[in-house]
Amino acid sequence: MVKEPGTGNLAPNPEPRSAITVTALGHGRYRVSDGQRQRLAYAAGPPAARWVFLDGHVYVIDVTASRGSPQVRALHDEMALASPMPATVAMINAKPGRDVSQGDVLIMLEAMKMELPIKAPRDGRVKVVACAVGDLVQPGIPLVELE
Amino acid sequence: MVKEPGTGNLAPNPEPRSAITVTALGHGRYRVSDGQRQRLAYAAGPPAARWVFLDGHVYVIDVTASRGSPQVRALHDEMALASPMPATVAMINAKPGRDVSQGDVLIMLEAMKMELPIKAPRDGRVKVVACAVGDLVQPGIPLVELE
Amino acid sequence: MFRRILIANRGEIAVRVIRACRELGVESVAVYSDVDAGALHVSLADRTVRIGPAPPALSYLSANAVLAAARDTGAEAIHPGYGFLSEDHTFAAACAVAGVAFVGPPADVIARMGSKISARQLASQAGVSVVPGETPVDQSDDAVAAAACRLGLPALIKPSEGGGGIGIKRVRDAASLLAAIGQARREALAAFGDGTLFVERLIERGRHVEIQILADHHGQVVHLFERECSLQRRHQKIVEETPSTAVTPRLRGRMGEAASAVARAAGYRNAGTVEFLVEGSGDKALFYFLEMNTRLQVEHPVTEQTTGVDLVAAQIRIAAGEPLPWSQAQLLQRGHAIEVRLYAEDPARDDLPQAGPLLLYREPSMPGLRVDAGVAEGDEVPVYYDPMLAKLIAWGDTREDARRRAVAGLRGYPILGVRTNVPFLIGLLDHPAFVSGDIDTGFVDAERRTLVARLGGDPPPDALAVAAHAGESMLPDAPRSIVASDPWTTLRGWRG
Amino acid sequence: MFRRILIANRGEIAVRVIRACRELGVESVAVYSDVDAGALHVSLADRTVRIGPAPPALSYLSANAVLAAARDTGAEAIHPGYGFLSEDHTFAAACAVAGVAFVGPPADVIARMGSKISARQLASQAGVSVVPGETPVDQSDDAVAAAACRLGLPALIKPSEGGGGIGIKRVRDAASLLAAIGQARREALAAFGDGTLFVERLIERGRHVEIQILADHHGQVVHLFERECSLQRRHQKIVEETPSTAVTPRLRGRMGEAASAVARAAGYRNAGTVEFLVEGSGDKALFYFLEMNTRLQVEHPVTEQTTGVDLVAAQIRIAAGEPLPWSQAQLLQRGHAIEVRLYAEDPARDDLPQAGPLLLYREPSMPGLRVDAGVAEGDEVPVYYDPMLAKLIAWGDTREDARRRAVAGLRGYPILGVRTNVPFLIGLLDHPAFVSGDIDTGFVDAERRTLVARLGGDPPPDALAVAAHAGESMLPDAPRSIVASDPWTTLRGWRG
Repeated sequence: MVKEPGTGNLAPNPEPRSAITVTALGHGRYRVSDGQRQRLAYAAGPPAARWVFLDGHVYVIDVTASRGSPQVRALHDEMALASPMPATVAMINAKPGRDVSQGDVLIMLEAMKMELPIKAPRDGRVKVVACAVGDLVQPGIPLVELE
Repeated sequence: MVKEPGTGNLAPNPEPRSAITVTALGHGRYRVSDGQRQRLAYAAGPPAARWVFLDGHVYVIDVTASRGSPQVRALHDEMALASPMPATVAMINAKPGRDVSQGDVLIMLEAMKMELPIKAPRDGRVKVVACAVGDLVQPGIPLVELE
Repeated sequence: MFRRILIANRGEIAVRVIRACRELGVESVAVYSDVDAGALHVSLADRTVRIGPAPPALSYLSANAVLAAARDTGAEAIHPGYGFLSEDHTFAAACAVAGVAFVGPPADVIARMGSKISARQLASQAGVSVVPGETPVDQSDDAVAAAACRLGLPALIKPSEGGGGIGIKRVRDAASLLAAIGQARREALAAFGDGTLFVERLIERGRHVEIQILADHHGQVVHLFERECSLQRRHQKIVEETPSTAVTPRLRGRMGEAASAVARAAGYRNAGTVEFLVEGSGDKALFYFLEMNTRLQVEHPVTEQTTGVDLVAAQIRIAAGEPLPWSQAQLLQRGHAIEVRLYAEDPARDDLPQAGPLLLYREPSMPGLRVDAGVAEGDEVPVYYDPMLAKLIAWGDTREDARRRAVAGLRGYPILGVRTNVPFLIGLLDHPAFVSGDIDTGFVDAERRTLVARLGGDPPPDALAVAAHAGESMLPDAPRSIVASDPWTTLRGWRG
Repeated sequence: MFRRILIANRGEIAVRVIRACRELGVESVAVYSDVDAGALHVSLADRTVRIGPAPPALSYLSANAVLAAARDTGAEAIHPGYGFLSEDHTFAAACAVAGVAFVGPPADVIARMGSKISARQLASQAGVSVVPGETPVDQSDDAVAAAACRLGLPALIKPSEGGGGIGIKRVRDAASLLAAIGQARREALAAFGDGTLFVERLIERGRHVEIQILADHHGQVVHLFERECSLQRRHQKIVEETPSTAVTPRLRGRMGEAASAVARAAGYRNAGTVEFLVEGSGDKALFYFLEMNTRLQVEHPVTEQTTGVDLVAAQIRIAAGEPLPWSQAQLLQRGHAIEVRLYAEDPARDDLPQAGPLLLYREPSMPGLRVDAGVAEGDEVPVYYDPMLAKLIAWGDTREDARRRAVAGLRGYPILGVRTNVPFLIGLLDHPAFVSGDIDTGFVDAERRTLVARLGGDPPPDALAVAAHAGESMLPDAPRSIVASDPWTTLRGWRG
């Protein structure tokens, strides 16, 4: 997703010296500079899900993809449709082929004595439902796939 | 210097369960337990000069040697007879073959605008003097060797 | 003073108590479940005892396992922290039988204050107002609904036993009453094994203000002023501060006296907190007794930072029979303190608790900042327990100084590997309403959508550049000398 | 308020000022020499400027390089920290010419207080006693010796210019007088380029107590009580605390007034410290003006922790023209604070400064503890600068609480790769004389042998076991999951 140096410049500052410079400081610390101001950043994790901390915000970025935003979104999608922890499937509202709107509860999980709704992260059509009521599901594995 | 498990027991507590147990906690942290009480320890550095922090004390231990204490002492010797930093040799009081007493100033260095005396760490006889007045010496390299 | 104390808890509060023990020259005994064998509190204690498998009921909630551990290690006292066994009066009683000091009030006081009904009665008898409410004798859904209508809507439906915000429902109209009652009852049953419900008048734009109490075994009771805990999401506190922007000196005096009166009426001992709901503002504001928490609060550090009193050390000294060393007149508030709770949770997904590895975890360190944490880099956040990782407490000469310091602290608090509420907390502390101090218990839920919306969005170019660079240079534990010679990598931009 | 401030320093004090800037919403500009390109203060600042090679004279002491950096980055003010250019009146004057605010007093005040002669004159005129002493007009060795004999032995011989304990010699008998004068002159020449010597009566068992001052540009001067700095090794402070165990409330009032009088007489602005030597104890103790430090002190945090005042923020606000927000009556001391200075040095070898890599460096974090550090794990401690790595500041309700907390902090502060004085400091804080508060400026040097003796000895079995185990299991950056499954290794002992 990051092109070779010199192939373009979409950085916010239009001056030629506004290229972003990153310096590894060791132990997951990085210095990011636009030639004027600098900030500290932190990164960890595998290329397909690299975690970055910058100025109080956290991003999970797939750097294996050749292009930027779609991969980031797809990753968000997947994360949204998986359980964050081991849980039991209490109810399934999703059916393959059915249209759903952003915010619709697709699956209701139960864990830690609480109901955990898995909601549609965007409008779309259900492609696959990958669990059944009563299943013990593991974290990170998508339970529903949207088209 | 550490024997195979089961070959002896010189730990302070005479009970059979007083063997020392060390658990690596990651990132240089270790838990040391005598079966009853435990403490946190930290270690870093190469085998020939492994630094250990335990309860506010610091030890530098050579674990490549097959026996304990002499190697530890020898290492202290060497460190005592080296400059702790880049410095200039201002004066040499040591001569090969001459007897010295603990605390004798063998070499006077100058660094950071201060005089740094290199003193005999123990009674002994000077074997080698490895510097000359005016030399710029580097840290960690012994300037005098005792027999 | 005790020779050895067992800490019947985990996480940041176990770490906090272990450190207090060390400073007092008391040996600490940590207990742990199987998943916590490598946890920070286990590393820091002088002795450790495994008490069971991961599920709390089999370990941290097992009175038998904890008491056996105390017996086996010769612990003379047990500090329960908060949560788990801390408000279980049967456990306090069992400690007394076993001859181990319980660092908290006597069992009968815990029992009396643990029931909302008897606690409210006691407060009323001590001359302190309570929020209109009742536990209907007839617990059928219809009867509970009728009771709510009698008190007048809006109302709160909540489990008669319990805490932590679990099962509390806010009802504004009669149409949603029955559904709320059903849901509250199911959650109460699941969480506390008791579906008895309590209905209460909902005070709109009320503020949750609590008073810290200390009482020794020699008849002295002091209060340590208030904590403002109005910033809650679904009835769980996330930001606490002191002093409260809603409390005038006169109101503070009245509330402190009311809290002391409740503690005296209860025969209270050790540290406790009297929770009030404040309606209105100024010297004449009304305040209602809500409940008394018979243990240390999560948010105790803001009181420590402004009064200079070490509440955990005070708890231990009181339990050892020492008298309080200060009179009420000697206790003073200085400056302002704000605590934020850092949770492993995803604010973008209704605060779903998160579990996973702390790939990177670095605490900020700066003057005026305190971090009480229960985790270290490399730890695995388990799914079995409360997902609070740490608390960040900022002190400042003024509220704005403390607020800015808290924001600066959060901006320098990287936690990677699990989602946390750090970005959400920054947005909250920077919200104009928080900056002005104009908050109430409904604020977070009302502003949630706005605050969460700001968290979304694509990574900025800087973040993408770091991610890409990390991919090229992330040697395992690269020594600094290699890193320092690493040529600066220039990324000149990319296409969307 | 300024938009951007340049910090003309490095290490912990640069980090401290950068953090204060961030909290005030001011942009920070760090300057650095070549060896400091990867230093902590450079990482934390908003902007950075290289100002030269490693030797201080070519970088941090180069007024031209610093002023050029300020001009290039548009910095509106320069904070000099302590050391380096902080007490160079020509630099303060150059800042004024360049139109950049100097965060400190006016150049002429620095010049006047920088000379021991004129500072003593000013103090005397303000009605404050000074220690009998003089700078002999005839600076021949014999004349200086004669002056010392006139004052009466024991005496102190010290450079007329300078500080940091460099070149100060204590002379007890006439026989050693000439040797001491020669050594002091050589060291004064080498360090300050000026061999002029000052002789002073040596007050035996005197205590070094200093008073913190703040003065704004609107005529208000306040003092922030005392700091006890008697624990010095060869005239360099290593432990500081407040309140002083030697200062009674009445003495404190007298000393505070004297310090304020000196500041007023000097036309002082910004933060400064008036140093006194205290002879005797109780309300009637005598105190003598020693000198005034026209900058922030290393030990300023103990004042911050007990008064609640952020001295660095106050400095910046004063420099920006803001009035002091407190009157003298509003300033109060609370509790007790102790600071220890952590040096890369070898206590077993006359405190020789050490340089090298910080193979492992972990700061303790616990309530009541503050760490002001200038380094991070993996950093290389360079040979060019003061070897102070960090300061640990413990606050407690009582002196004993603070002392225990400081010891607990040091026991949890592992620094590996270079020798430090951490073990020495623990021994010092645990020394019965320190515990009882019975200390004077000669204490450390008198007890050095005993304290150092305790540091020696062979490693205990536990340390050997850790060293051996580390050898077997130290995978590069081993992930926690592997470590957690690492079977416990049992070492059953060894032969000596």
